[in-house]
Amino acid sequence: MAAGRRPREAETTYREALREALREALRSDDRVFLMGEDVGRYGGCFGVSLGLLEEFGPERVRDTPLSESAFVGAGIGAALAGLRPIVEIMTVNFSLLALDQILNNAATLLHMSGGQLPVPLVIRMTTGAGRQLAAQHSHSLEGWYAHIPGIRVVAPATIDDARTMLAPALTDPDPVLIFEHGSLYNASGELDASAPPVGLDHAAVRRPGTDVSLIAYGGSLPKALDAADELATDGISAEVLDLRTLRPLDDAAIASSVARTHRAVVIDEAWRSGSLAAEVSARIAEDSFYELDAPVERVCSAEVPIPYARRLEEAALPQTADVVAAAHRAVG
Amino acid sequence: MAAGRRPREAETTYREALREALREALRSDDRVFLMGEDVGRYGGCFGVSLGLLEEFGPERVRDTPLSESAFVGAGIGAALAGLRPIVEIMTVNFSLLALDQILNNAATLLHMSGGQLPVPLVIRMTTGAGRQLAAQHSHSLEGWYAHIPGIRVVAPATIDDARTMLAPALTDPDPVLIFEHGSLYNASGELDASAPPVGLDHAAVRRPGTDVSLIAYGGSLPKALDAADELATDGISAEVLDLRTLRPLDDAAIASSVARTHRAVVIDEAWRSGSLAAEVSARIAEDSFYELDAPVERVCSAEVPIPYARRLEEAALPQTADVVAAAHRAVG
Amino acid sequence: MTVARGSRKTPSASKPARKTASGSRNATSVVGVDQANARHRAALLEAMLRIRRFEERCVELYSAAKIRGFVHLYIGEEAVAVGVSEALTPEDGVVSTYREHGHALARGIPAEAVMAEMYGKATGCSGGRGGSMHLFDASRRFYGGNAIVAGGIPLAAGLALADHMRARPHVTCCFFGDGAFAEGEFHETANLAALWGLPLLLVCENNLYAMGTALERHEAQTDLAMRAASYGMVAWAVDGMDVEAVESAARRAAGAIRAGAGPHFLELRTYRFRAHSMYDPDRYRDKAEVERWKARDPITRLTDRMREEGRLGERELARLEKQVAEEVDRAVEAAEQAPEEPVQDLLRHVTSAPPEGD
Amino acid sequence: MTVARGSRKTPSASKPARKTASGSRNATSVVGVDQANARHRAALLEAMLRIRRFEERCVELYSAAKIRGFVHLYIGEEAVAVGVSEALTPEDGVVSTYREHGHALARGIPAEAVMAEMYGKATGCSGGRGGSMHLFDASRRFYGGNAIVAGGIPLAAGLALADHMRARPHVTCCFFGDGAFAEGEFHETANLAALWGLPLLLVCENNLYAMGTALERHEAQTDLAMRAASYGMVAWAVDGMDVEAVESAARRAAGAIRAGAGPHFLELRTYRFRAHSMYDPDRYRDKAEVERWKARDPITRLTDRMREEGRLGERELARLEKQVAEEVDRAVEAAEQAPEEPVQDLLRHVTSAPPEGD
Ligand SMILES: Cc1ncc(C[n+]2csc(CCOP(=O)(O)OP(=O)(O)O)c2C)c(N)n1
Ligand SMILES: Cc1ncc(C[n+]2csc(CCOP(=O)(O)OP(=O)(O)O)c2C)c(N)n1
Ligand SMILES: [Mg+2]
Ligand SMILES: [Mg+2]
Repeated sequence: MAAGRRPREAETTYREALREALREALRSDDRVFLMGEDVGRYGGCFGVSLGLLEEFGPERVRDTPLSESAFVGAGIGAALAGLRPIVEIMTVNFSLLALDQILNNAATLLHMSGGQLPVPLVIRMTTGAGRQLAAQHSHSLEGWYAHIPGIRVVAPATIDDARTMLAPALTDPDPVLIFEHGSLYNASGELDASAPPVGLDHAAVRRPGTDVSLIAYGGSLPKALDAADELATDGISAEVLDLRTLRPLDDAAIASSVARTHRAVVIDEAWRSGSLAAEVSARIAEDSFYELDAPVERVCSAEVPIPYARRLEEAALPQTADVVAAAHRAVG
Repeated sequence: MAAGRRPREAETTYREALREALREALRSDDRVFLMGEDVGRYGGCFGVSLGLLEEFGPERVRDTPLSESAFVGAGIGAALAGLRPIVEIMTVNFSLLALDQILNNAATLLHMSGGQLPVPLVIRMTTGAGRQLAAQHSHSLEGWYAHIPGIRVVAPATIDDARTMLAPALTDPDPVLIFEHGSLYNASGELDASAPPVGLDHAAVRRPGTDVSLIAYGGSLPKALDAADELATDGISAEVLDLRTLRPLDDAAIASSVARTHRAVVIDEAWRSGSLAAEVSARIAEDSFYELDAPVERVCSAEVPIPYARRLEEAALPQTADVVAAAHRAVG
Repeated sequence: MTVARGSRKTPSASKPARKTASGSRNATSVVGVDQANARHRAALLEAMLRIRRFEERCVELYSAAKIRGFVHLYIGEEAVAVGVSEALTPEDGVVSTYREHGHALARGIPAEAVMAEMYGKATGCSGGRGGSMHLFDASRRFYGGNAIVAGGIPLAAGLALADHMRARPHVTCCFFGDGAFAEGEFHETANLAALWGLPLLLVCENNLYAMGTALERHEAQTDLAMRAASYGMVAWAVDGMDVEAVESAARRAAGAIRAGAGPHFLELRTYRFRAHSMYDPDRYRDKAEVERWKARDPITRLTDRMREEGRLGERELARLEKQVAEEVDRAVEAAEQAPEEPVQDLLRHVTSAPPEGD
Repeated sequence: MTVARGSRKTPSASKPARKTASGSRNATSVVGVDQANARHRAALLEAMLRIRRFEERCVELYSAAKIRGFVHLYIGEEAVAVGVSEALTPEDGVVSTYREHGHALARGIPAEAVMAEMYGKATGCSGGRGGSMHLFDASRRFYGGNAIVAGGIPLAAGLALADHMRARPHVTCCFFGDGAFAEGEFHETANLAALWGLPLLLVCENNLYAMGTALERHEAQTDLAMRAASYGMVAWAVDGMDVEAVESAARRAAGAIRAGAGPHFLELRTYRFRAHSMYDPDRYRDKAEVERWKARDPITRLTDRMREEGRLGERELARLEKQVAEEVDRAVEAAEQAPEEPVQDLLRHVTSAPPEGD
């Protein structure tokens, strides 16, 4: 596309952006196929893959039995054999049943084989709480996955990232896990078709600021942005950093944001203890010790199985007001 | 026992101490039973339960098929129904296959049922690396379990703790996970039968010091103690804190140690990113911000699937020399 | 261990049912078999109606945003919950799925407690923490309400193991779907239960779909009873649209289990009339197929049978409908009025110890 | 889909084996069936001897602390690896367990590369990172070496799926034990493979024990072939101590799979003569039982058969033994001399990108 000519922007949803990315991948590379529970006839439990079965047929948009371990393992095997599987696990909650395959095979085969067996596999799953789905359907376990050497973990939080992160994930010779927060599917906005994709290596400053860094990802990004709006009315200039890639973390981006603001609030929907936010907080305190003017604040979920009742659930999850309060504490 | 009369101390191994604790539990409460792969005829894959089948019979020392999810789930059900199961998962590596049961049932039923369904279950498993068992058999995932609200996670690191932590774990109305580091089974020492058990709530200062806190648990405790010896010859007085309980963490003990030393090194055999050490480091930097004279140091495993080759494995795991070096960095 | 091949036939009732859905026991010598039977059928009908009307109201309440989260309706499958529950005693245990309103109500949990739970109220049977997918009642040994497909099955084996080890003559009944059959946890538990001879009643509600995936697209061998029998346990396929057939099979199985015959497996051939959940646009099923199954509505089937035999008057039916409607009304009203769990109690029940600061 | 009941009989060979263990193909028209057969048997014998002598040396080396970690010997089970591998082409895939020296050697991975791996040397077939439990050779489509029981089974289905989707006429062969049969992953994969008709050869090495737990104490139904057949796949039980019976069954199965008949299951009835691992004091087995099985040693069995038929002279046997011994000697020598992977390469191969600082 000639420079200077800006394509017309279309209003689109996060869901549609994901679907478009899948469609493009299926169209452009016949080694790519999508596999998971109800990705075909049903159209995906959150409607992401609607219409893809009709376009690509049941071999390439492949419904599976309820057998998370088997079909994730099968994805690993198919990747070893030269295909480019995109495996959908309906939600992170069910991914525990496939965790052995992910940790002990997908993440490990390359190293364990002395470099002989790369696993070019993409696994997508929905994560997060906020829709009153109660304790077993509200996990935010991407921090666990980010603990595992050998895989890359990404969390598109914007329409653009939903549209553009799949392609590089498929090009990556190693396993990439994509976490889609359930609250984002209906988010809509303009897809900036001219913007160069940011790739999978870097965090992104979503809003620059000088007084405090709000560090978030996935479903927490909108809350961080809202908090920044609110803080602005209090005269506090908050920078919002979207981590985007949870493993490997973009240390340089984190450090340089903290170097600008000297204060950090990390927002993460996981339970506080042992969260990804703990890692981010620890890194900041370890690497930017002399930059910090206040203790790092973490805004995480309360340490409780997420309850069904609306008000209890709201109280359990990080809210914009909690971010604002934490930022105020940090700024002092 | 009358005060002042000190019982004869016996030299015993960590393995024997665990076995004695199991024997006592099985003898004193007929609701207690032990269940897992090869706990009976084989005597336990690490020999911990040797002889118990003969003493208590196959109903109470119950060999299971290779079905981690089923027998852990069955332990949860049996606990709900009034028994006091001790489920052994051979090693933490296989516990992933039962993680759904642990997270979504054991840890969650009490809350999800509004307090109706406590799960008085004990799960024991071996953890850790260091015996050239390679990538799939060398995990240190206790940090993941310490992320889960609703369960208690403990890691006996001494002969005394091996002997005394089971009883309170069985009294706890909620699930308790006991992690036994594979390198400790043959450790031997004198069992101090007169020492009051420390229970499951508190960390323990294993060696007092003033210059730096070495915070460790499980299989890393011996390394921390060795490091403290070495540091002493360099004129550095290191305090060694044994976390003992990984969830809930003993925040007061951590903070008071750091308040004494103003410097901390956290030792953890898990991969660094997202380790339990990250949580400890983050808490120290958040809660003891104004006490700290230097960034918290973490000594963790390299972020690599643990390799088989001896020298590579040694290089991947935290070693005493690494602890010493980190302490020197902290002390400055 | 006897291995019965899963045949398409329903095992015939070994003797007239003696315990009614309402829980009362009638001595046949006093009131006569016929009358007892009639009363029993009325109770079965009432129990099915209660579930049906309760859930129809749930649909309205969901639209009105009074109920949220995931809600899975049981409409069409009522004969299974009601028939099986008839075979259980209060001392037996029950483990269920996320599609468990029917199981909960048939187990005797009051509609009020269930409705309040769906409202997320403090008076709900899980204190508002569980919602539609997580109904519990320890006093009735109703262990939920599990939203991980097949996740409740190992748990049920453990409940059965405890009874087995304590030589208690109880059955643990575990409901799950055809989709759950493909999960490793089913397999592991089936083997364990058969190996150890556990008093476990595995009740597979084969409604031909796992969400949008038809049975023949998720199971290589669609004769599930046959597959279960291969573990060395007794297994029958039963018409799950006929409450009396279900009851009779469940009684036979429960009786055998109590007598020490080890786990039994029932495949209940049934159908859900509604979509998988409130979010499901139900695109994957043929409308004609749905209609064919609706023609086998278990409630109509029972009322027709009762009418044919002159055992159900329109007046009695109207009375039952009214009674059930009032019950549901009361449940809704109570749920509306009920207090919410205070937010400051958020951390209660995470562990048995009171939360810090209490 | 044909469902063959697992009978105790070995399916008879459909035609004389034509590909020898050494990989050369003899045209029957040129050398005659008898001679080809004799040569083939010698090759089978050699392949089994190689495994046996290799592992015997491993025992010594373990005592000498040259080899560390967990080591699981295959001694006694050689007929399985050798017989099955005969039925495979170089384009086929193989997935194995932690007890895989036999599979690796039978697949043609040089003893040197395997021994170096057990030494943890850079020249090992996994660059020293895997050890005994994790042998790999991508060039031979040997996908390991999996130490999570049943963990390799889903992977094998995926390899087969890729061939299926690409219409490549290959078989993926997956070895696993009787203990793995109880794991959920076996069940999930068996269903998936049968449902999708994948070109998968499931080879269950039923050595009657999962570590210290005897088959009848971990499986409710000990007829594993029958259980596998219940998924709707062809399944046979085969004498796993008879290399020719194994080969013939594997050939038949592989042929059918290549012809599109979907997954096949072989239950190989075999026995390990040694303890589960180097740490196992082997307290759970009756010595007499071990002796009974040793009397069926697959190597003795084949040599006896060859001798009876006058097809094996003592000279030839000595020659084979010498050749194998030298091969093992060379492997040990090479492993001793081989360089270690440099410690500064620790972080290589964690991802495909070079580690930071490179
Ligand atoms: C382990 C797991 N995987 C996926 C899901 C999402 N899910 C919920 S219900 C369902 C279908 C289950 O079908 P079936 O077992 O037949 O029960 P039914 O809904 O038909 O009653 C699926 C896929 C889940 N809850 N748990
Ligand atoms: C999931 C899992 N559980 C437990 C173990 C420990 N373990 C290693 S081998 C083994 C026995 C396996 O028996 P089987 O499948 O029959 O194979 P065999 O060793 O007899 O060849 C066990 C329990 C493991 N490696 N993985
Ligand atoms: Mg169903
Ligand atoms: Mg075995």
